[in-house]
Amino acid sequence: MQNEIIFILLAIITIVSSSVMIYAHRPIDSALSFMVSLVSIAALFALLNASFLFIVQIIIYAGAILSLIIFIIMFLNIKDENLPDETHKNKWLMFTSIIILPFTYILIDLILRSDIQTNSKLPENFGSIKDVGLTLFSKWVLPFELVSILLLVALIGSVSLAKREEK
Amino acid sequence: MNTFLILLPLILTILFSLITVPVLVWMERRVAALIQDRLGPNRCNIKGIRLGGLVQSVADMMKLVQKEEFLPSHIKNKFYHIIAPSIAFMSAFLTFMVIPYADNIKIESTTYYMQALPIDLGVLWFLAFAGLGVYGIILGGWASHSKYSLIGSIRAAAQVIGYEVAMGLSLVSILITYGTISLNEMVIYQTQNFFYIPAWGIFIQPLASLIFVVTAFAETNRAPFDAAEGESEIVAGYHTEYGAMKFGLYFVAEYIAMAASGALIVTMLLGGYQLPYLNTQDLINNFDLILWILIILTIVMSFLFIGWIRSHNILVLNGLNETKLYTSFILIFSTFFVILMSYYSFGYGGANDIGVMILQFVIFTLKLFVLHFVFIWVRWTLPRFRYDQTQKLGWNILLPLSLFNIFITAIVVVGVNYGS
Amino acid sequence: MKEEMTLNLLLLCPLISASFIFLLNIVFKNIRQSIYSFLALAGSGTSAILALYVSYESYFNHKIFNSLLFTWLDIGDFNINIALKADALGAFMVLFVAPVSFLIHVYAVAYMDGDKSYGRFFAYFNLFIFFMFMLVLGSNPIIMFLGWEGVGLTSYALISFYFHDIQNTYAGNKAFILNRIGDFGFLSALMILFVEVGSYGFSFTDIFLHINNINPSTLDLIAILLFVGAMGKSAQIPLYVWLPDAMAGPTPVSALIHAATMVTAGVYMVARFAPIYNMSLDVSLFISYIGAISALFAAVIASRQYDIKKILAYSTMSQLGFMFMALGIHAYTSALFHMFTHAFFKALLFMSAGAIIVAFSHKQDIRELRGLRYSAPVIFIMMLTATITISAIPPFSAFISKDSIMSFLFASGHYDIFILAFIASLFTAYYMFRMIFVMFFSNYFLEAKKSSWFMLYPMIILSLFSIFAGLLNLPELFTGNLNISTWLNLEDKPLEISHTVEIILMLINTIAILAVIFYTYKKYAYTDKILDESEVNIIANKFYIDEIYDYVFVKSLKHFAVYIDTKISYKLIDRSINILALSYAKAGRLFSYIENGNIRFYALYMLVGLMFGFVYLYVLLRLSL
Amino acid sequence: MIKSYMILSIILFSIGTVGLISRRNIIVIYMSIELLLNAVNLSLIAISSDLGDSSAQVMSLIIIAIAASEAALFMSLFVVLFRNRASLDANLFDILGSSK
Amino acid sequence: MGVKVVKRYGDTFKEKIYISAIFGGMKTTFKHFIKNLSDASNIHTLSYPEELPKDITPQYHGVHRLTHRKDDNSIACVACFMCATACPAECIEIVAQERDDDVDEKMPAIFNIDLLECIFCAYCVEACPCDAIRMDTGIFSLIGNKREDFVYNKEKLLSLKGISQEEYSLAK
Repeated sequence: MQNEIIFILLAIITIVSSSVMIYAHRPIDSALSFMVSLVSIAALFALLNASFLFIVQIIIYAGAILSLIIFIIMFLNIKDENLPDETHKNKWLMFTSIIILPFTYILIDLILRSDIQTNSKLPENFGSIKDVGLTLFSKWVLPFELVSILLLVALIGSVSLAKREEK
Repeated sequence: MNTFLILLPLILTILFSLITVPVLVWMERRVAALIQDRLGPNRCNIKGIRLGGLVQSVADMMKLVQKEEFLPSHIKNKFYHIIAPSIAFMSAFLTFMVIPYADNIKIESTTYYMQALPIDLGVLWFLAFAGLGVYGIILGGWASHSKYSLIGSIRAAAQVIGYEVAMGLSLVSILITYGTISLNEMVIYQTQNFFYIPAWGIFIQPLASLIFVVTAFAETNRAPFDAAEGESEIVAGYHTEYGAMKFGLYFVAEYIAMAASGALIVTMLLGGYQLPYLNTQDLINNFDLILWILIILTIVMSFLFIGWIRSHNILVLNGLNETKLYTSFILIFSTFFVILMSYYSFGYGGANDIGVMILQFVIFTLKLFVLHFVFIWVRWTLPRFRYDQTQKLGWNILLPLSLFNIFITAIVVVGVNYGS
Repeated sequence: MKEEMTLNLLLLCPLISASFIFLLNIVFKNIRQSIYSFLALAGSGTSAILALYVSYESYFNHKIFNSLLFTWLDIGDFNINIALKADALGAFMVLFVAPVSFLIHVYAVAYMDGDKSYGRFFAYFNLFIFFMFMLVLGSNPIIMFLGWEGVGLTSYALISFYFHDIQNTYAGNKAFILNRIGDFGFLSALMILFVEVGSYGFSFTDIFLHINNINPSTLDLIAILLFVGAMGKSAQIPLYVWLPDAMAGPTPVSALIHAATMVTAGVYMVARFAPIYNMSLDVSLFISYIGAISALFAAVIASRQYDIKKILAYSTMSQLGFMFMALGIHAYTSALFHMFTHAFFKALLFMSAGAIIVAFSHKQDIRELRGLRYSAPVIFIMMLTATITISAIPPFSAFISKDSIMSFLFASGHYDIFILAFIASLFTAYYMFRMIFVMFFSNYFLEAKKSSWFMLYPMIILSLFSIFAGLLNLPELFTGNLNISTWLNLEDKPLEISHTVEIILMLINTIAILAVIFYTYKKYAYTDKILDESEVNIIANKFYIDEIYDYVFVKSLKHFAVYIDTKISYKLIDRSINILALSYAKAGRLFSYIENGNIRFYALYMLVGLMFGFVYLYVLLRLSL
Repeated sequence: MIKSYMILSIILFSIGTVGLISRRNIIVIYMSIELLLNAVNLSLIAISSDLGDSSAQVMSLIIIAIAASEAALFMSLFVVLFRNRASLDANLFDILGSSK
Repeated sequence: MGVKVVKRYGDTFKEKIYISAIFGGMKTTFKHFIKNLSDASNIHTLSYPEELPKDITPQYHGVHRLTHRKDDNSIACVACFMCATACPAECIEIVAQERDDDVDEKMPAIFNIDLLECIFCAYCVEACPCDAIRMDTGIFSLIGNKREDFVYNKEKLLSLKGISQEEYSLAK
């Protein structure tokens, strides 16, 4: 019961902050509401016993990626005239929401109809760093290595992109 | 009792993060004064009781709380401006949640954890919330809408982001050595001996310890890495436009962050709540002996303290006689404790576990304050790094060094494991 | 030492030394030659010792060395291992490949002394040995093919070693391209083989176990394509033209690659695939004929050549022809044994030729190199030994091996091949002694530089080998016990010939060869008759084969290509593509209103499409429920 | 319980899609993409904790790592684009290559 | 012109890693700390309200005062506006008035100094031709509850005493 209440609270926070994120005009508002939704998603992870993913979500998403975004927003010193002129924003949002509605409806309907049984027996240490680490380094070594290469490539790529061209 | 034991770490966390701040401010001022051949604040008193100037900090806090709240009129993002210090404060506060103050105690087959959040994430939690703390600074500086604030906050953000990398990597080598990320298990690991040297992190991982301590200084924006508030160039950095309790929150947050870093350093590198050569079980088994040693030590220390204060109290104020008051206080206290402890040690109490817990907590606090002293000592010794030097040190020196250290550590650990 | 380690080391020693030499060569500019020499000799010497150990174990204890390096491909049930295997055949191959290459290394240390690309030479050399071992020791055709390509590559590098002369580069190109044609055959054969029996695994043992599943005509195709590969590598008609030109490389290269090791790869390959050839008899006979024609053809050409190295090159081709003859009639042991002895005496011949070239200031034409007997007596003895050996005069080693081939040829009943071989062997004696008599038996005297002992020691060792190596496989006739045959234990056709006939054959052979030598002596010794020979003769011009090739293949193809390019390609293909492109451009302009470059719009289109699909599927699903 | 997590994930995904398509601010577009990834992560972890198998957690860990590298690239792209056009309007960035 | 090559310091490895220098500095500060902690009597601090500074001389820029004439003890100022002109902070306000006691022609009717604006530069003292304004009162602490308390008028200024022997204006 306790879990359900927490879940509902977190779900409401997540949905509301995500909606604010896509609605807000200034990027800083978007970024901060996105941070709220990221943290509440992290809390949802914790609710699902995935404690390692919870902390990773906070460290990487909320701590690194979002702070990078905010850093960039500050760094670029975006003024109001630099923002795009979005006079038809509300129309667009309405239009896209109408298009996306059947998708949402159908998926929710399918999930409600499906007979997924809830499995309450979780193995010990589930979601702990050791468990996830063992899975990562036994079954998923290749993706792990590939991701490390990807990170390296992204690093080099971003450095070379952001470098000013020499005249 | 049980509820109290469960709530105790939480209470301790609050104590550590809030009550230590005035003490730290006092320490900072007095130590700075003594280092610079001054006396420091010693005048503020309540009926002649000055507690060595500690009352001054309380008075400062009172002043900050009572000050008029105002917002500079040019600030557009009022919400962010107000919320930024609280974010800094909250994240600094939350970092304290995983520090173990004492070993887990077992009473009637129930284990009580002396951590506010008994999760095995340990260090990662610290990293996560140390990272979130940047938001407060970034947001505050940005929302202040002032050049100095913006420069200060960008400096702080870049510095924290840069040093977090080196910190994480130096942590990795420490974690490889300990083989765990749970802080309590790290402390237990450090009770081992290593060629008659206690296996503290600072002895078995000297390079990583050095890097970690340096990055901890930088993460908390303490001197010599306080370019974010370099008053010679940018007035006061990110909190230039702040006043009253909003400034107070930043101020407190900085000290809490320092306290949290210190607690982490104590836990990871200085053996945590443990005494060298004595693990928890030894302490529990020989509690009587230790208790008597402690009582004797306490009494001796009290007399020394009284002697010192007699010769040292230069300025005499009106009101109560401080020396007499302290003396009588200490006498009453010692008598009470002698009675209480002899009651225990003669086998009436038998709550050795709790006694050891309290002892370990005291040890932890002592170590923490020694470390705080080091923080302050460093601040009043070293000049501030220039901003580019800060970045260069972080990226060009500490990062490669910590990578190198990981390499060495991995080789050694694999070698040792292979050998055994 | 464990057996895997032995084999791996045997393979990797040359590679390691090659890489070290490469590194040193790249990194340091001025480095002492002795370091390179030490590295090169250490690499090849270690592998030579290991090779001797391997063959010793294989010979006396019938031990088969195996080594699984790693699994290269692992797809479902099918996997290809990078594995090495030294069975009797492999051990036999390394028995002569490794020591001979070591000796040639020692020789090359002296030969290449003072060369400016000293390091590069030895790097290539060791790399070549590595690939050769890979070829010989591979446990499945794929590794063998890798080694095969590798020796081709390194031989290209070595032939055009003095690449500042464009002629040498052309020679290298020629070798490389002709080898590619052969390799294409080999590769196609492997592909077909893979399609047919690859599902059972692809090591040699697996292939030979399941060879009966292939239908005979496909097997014939495989056999012939494999032989195409062998033709290219072993310089048989019609893919032989590269071998004479390959003499452009330094002489140790010729000695190692074009006499002792690489060219024998074809023979080794046919012997390795013996089960296949045992089943397709027609192809075997074809091989035999090709071998016979090549042997005779090369011998005839060699009799009118003047360049020492060219003569030796043609003689190599001729000897390889002998081997293929034997292979064609399923006398594998004889072929391999001839290859064994051939490695020694041909290496010796090349080394003597090299020694002469060095001693007489890089002259190669025998008409200029006359009267060397007193100025270079050691070389003379060496060369004479080798020549007597190659001419199959008893009791030198080649006599035994060649005689075994002749006996088999006679016994197989293909008298036409036998006669061709007989004539070829007479020609062999003729051209070899022609060279000897012209160079050493004359009234002239040429001043010689002193040869380095580093050159002479390996030659002396090799001369001993070429005299006595025959003892290893003495036929029953001379109370021998055919040691090599029993060791290799290949699926030879049994020799059905009486001892009397065998003795008669030998006598006829020997007497005929002695007669030819006497005739040659009369003709060339102490005379200047060599100078009278005309150079416009069809034989002297190698039957114009190079020119014919050039005309038939290169020129005609070029004309055809030019025709297609100017006439057909322009009108038909370019025009039609232009029209197509134009219509695309028109259509593109239409679509560019939708495709406005904004990723949001693309996402929107995707979303709309996805939505229709979703709704459609959902309706279908609900209807079916 | 797992169904509600899935439904939440679907709703977040839809919100992300709406933001991705209907906004013109590239920073918001980028954050919408991140929201999509988060929605997927949420459902992955819900399933993982339902099945008691940590493979899905590893998957989302890898997704987070990919998101991090994506963030680095996006940030440098923002810097370059903003430097060239002085705007965050996604509609302006409709040509490949530089404007020169 | 000769070139003098100065040896650069800080190039050795020991100096470059800074650690020894850092610990050297920390040793110094720690020595001070211990010395002062164990014996505070050597610290030269003033317990200010009880102890007052003893080194105030006439040269000290304290609060201003206006001097009297030696002859008749009247105001020495002649309202020449020199001080007000020289004042960089423009804190002196003078209104002149004719003097009817035949001692001189003019005197100030109002002479106000706003000490909140004053920067204690003593330019007015330099500028004064008749030594009428001085800053030798030695008053270094100003206390007031209102802003008006810091505006010193003529009477207040005249009433202040200097700490030097020369009480009167030295001008002739």
